[in-house]
Amino acid sequence: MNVAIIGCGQTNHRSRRLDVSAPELIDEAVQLALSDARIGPDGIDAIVVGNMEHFEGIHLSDLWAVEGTGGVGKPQIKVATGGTTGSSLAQAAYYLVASGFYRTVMAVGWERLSDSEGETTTGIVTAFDPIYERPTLAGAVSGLAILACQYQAKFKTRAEDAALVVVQARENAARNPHAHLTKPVTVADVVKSPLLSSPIRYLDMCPTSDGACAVVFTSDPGDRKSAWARGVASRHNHTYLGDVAEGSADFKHTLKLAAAEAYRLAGMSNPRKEIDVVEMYEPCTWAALDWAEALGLCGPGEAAGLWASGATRLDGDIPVNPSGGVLCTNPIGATGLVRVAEAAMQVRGIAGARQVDGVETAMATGFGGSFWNEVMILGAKP
Amino acid sequence: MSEPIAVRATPELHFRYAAGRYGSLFLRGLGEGRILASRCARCPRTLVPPRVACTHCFGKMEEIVEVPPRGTLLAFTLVAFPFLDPFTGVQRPIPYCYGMVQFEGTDNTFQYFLSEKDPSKLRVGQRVEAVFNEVRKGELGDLLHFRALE
Amino acid sequence: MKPVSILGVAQTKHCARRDDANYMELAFEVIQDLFRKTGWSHDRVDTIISASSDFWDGRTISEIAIQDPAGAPGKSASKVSMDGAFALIYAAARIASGAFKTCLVVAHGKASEGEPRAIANAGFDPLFQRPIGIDDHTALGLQARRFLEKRGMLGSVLAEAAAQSAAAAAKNPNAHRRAAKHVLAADPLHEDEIAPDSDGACALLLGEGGPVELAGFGCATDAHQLGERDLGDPGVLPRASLEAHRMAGVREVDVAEIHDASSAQTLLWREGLGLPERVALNPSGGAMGAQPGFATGLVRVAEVCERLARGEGRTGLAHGMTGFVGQAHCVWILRRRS
Amino acid sequence: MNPEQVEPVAVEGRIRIPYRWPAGRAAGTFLSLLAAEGRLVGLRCPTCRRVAVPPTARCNSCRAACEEQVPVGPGGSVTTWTLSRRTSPPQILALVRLDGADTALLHRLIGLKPEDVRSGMRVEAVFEKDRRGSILDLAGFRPAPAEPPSASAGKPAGGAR
Repeated sequence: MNVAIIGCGQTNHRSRRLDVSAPELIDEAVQLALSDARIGPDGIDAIVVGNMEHFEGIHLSDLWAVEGTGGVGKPQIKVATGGTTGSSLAQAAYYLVASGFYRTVMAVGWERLSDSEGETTTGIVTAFDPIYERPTLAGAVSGLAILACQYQAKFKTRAEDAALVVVQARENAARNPHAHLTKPVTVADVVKSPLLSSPIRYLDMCPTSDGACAVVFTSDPGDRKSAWARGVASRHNHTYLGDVAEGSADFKHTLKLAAAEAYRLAGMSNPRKEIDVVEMYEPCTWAALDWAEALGLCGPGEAAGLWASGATRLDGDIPVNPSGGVLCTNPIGATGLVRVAEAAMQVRGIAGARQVDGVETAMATGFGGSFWNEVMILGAKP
Repeated sequence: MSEPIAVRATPELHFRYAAGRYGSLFLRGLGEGRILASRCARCPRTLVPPRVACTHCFGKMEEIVEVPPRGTLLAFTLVAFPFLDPFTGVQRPIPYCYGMVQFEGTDNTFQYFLSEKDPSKLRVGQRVEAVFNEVRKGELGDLLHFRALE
Repeated sequence: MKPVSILGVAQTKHCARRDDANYMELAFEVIQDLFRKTGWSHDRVDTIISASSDFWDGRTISEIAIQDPAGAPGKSASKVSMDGAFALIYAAARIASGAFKTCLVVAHGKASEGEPRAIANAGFDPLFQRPIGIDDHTALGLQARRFLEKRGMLGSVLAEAAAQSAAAAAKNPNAHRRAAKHVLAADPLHEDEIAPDSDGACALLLGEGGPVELAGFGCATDAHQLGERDLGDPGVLPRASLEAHRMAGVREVDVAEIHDASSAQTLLWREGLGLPERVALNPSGGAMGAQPGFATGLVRVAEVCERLARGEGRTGLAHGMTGFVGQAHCVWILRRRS
Repeated sequence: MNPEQVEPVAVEGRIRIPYRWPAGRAAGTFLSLLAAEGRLVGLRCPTCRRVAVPPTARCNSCRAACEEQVPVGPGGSVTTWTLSRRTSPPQILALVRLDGADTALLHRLIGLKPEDVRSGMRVEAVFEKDRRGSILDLAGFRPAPAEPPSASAGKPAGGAR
């Protein structure tokens, strides 16, 4: 069964939203999605929800969240897979509709990273093996620093090259009212910003945000503006971080596999030409370079040149993250779903000041866990 | 009212993480100053720490072997930012370096501390060796760090 | 729904403490047992759906621990952070969508590694309920009292139901053997009237052409605040049950396995499911016989499946639950293929 | 070396993270009035007229936004109760339906022995002197002599549907 996205809602993501409770934050995104989809709460047959419990310290967070999702009396299924939570929600909603189990499913992701008072890294450390990995790991920052170290060693990439990614991201974020960080930065700002975990500096890394996102998937869109799911794929990875790069000798193996599968499902032979815009889950600048290559946007070691050429800009020939991406906005449980929502808005032509001209096909990615990846390709036609 | 009402708490949850049989063997090995790996003869794969499931065929790793306490540094980082350690609830001492080390004769990498604190003195491909504590208790901390051999 | 069937099931023996197995080894044990029983192997599995809890496992992204034993690397996998009975909905959807032919479903729980009551307390909203010091057991106590008083029943019915479950569990080699006493735990519930905290895992393989098919399911969530519900009623369970029966086109089942976290729930959920006396309820002992965290509901599905496959009835019902005193219910109807 | 023969070990660990949970609009209204004025309010749904305590920003039944404040309590009735033995001495936990509310509030009963508790009994709120904007600004509920003001008191909430 073909599946379309007909409504997207997201909060204006900020560093802290002390004015609302978690259910109230969720409700903001849900109301916007319902209104965008032009349906009432009764039009939703099932809800998939997700966030990461240790970031807010709330076990079974789906159960309190019903006050915001509107899940009382409905089927509500919680999917929580770390950084991929949002993209996993989109995929779960897709399969629940594609199966014919439900006609219309709403995916709702949220995170209030300010609830752990800036100590998101503490929660992320606990994602890894309690005996072998937690003593050394410094959350996503150091995990990605290991990737950056390998990438830098392989291609002799300079910090200035990686910095271009966030410089462009901030330019785009300034056009996006939902974005968290919108202040322009320069290459000099980035390379002079405080060192977090070498070679990653403060401005190389995504922020921690409070925010929620809701997306409505249906098999029966009627005359609504729709973005159709054309390629849905996910590839997982090993238990221990020390095994992740084994064999493939890099950290982008699962993204390559997931993208190849999504391209195959979407019937694409030349994704670089056939995809009009990419919403990539880039938690840090270095990862964006590595993963643009995994997606086939350029050859190995060519990503810095791709950014420097302007090709990834809003008016370039392969725009990456017109929304500003994860580097500007990161409410973790929502982040992957925001990628899907932004890609859908591009296809539906309603992305406002960040709209890319003439989008027929958009790709959203999700990253999480032990370097696993998810991809969803959306098109204007089924 | 100056700031919206919020409820604060610092819950502390205690766990007894089972090391499992393979992990228990590894920790006991560290106590004896030895690095133990599991081996799948079919694939073949030799992996540290030892574990029940092979990363290639996902079948049972039948064999436990000792590997030399030396290897190659394949990636590293200097952690320089402050954060709360979930184990202690207080800030983890920084800065520190850790890296991914491929032990000789193994197919994967093992993540652990490096003695070097200056990342400019480290390079990918460098030879390193494991340094053990003199007093050992059969726990991960028996392994002090890796130090550069060159 | 498109035909999705169960190709095989496996579960560990459930017990109070499995120090000999970490999560990876526990999952490995149950998955290898599943393959041994079905003759399958990892290379014939298309996708994996797991169910586990970050709080129970003391691990954010708890499914990372089972990636390798589940054969997930290089494949599409996902995790439902609810009881395995709910995860089964997603697993079945992956097959019914046509995208995958076989799905490995695996759920695990180890109560012994954490502090179940403190973890349960963290599952209540942090503004109104959590500060009061409530946990899963005291919530069960509130429910049991309201149930008894609403029906004018004596506490002895709780003991009788618990004794029946214990007698059934005594015949189940996988049940958690425990020496629970008849002492008050969360009034009016006694220790032996509350389901145990167990370590264990369950796995099953979904695909096409197995002996037992998933005929229908229903699922519903209730309000979160305990005081928004009448705890003496089965809440949204009848809604979930009705939907499952409707989808399956089944009016009555031959056997039922339910997640009863207390002996009051054994009675209350039976009522909510509208099960007549002739239906064998929890022949395994139910959750009162073993309650391995998020695997509990999947064990119910496995138990029903095995009975139907053996010819003990043609249709069966399996029930899973997440949240406290039944905030979310999931009901499956299984049917033996003739 | 055989893993089957090794004595298994477990490693002690913990997860300790500080949290701050904002009360937001609905709960914030309740908690700020409780703290500042020692009074209890619910929010009434404009559509189904249901008064929820604790209040929610949106009605769980009909999803209408709830803003109308309705005074509730300080008297109420116990709909069910239990004893929590995690503390010493044990605490009596109860669901209390405050007068004027359609849902019940989870709290503690104080000033009485477990053997004296009855479902349906009348209780009244006891406020802490030093209040900080927490549900624990309510010390709990103690027995109240007064008769129920209406015949419906003592019945539990009807559920959200």
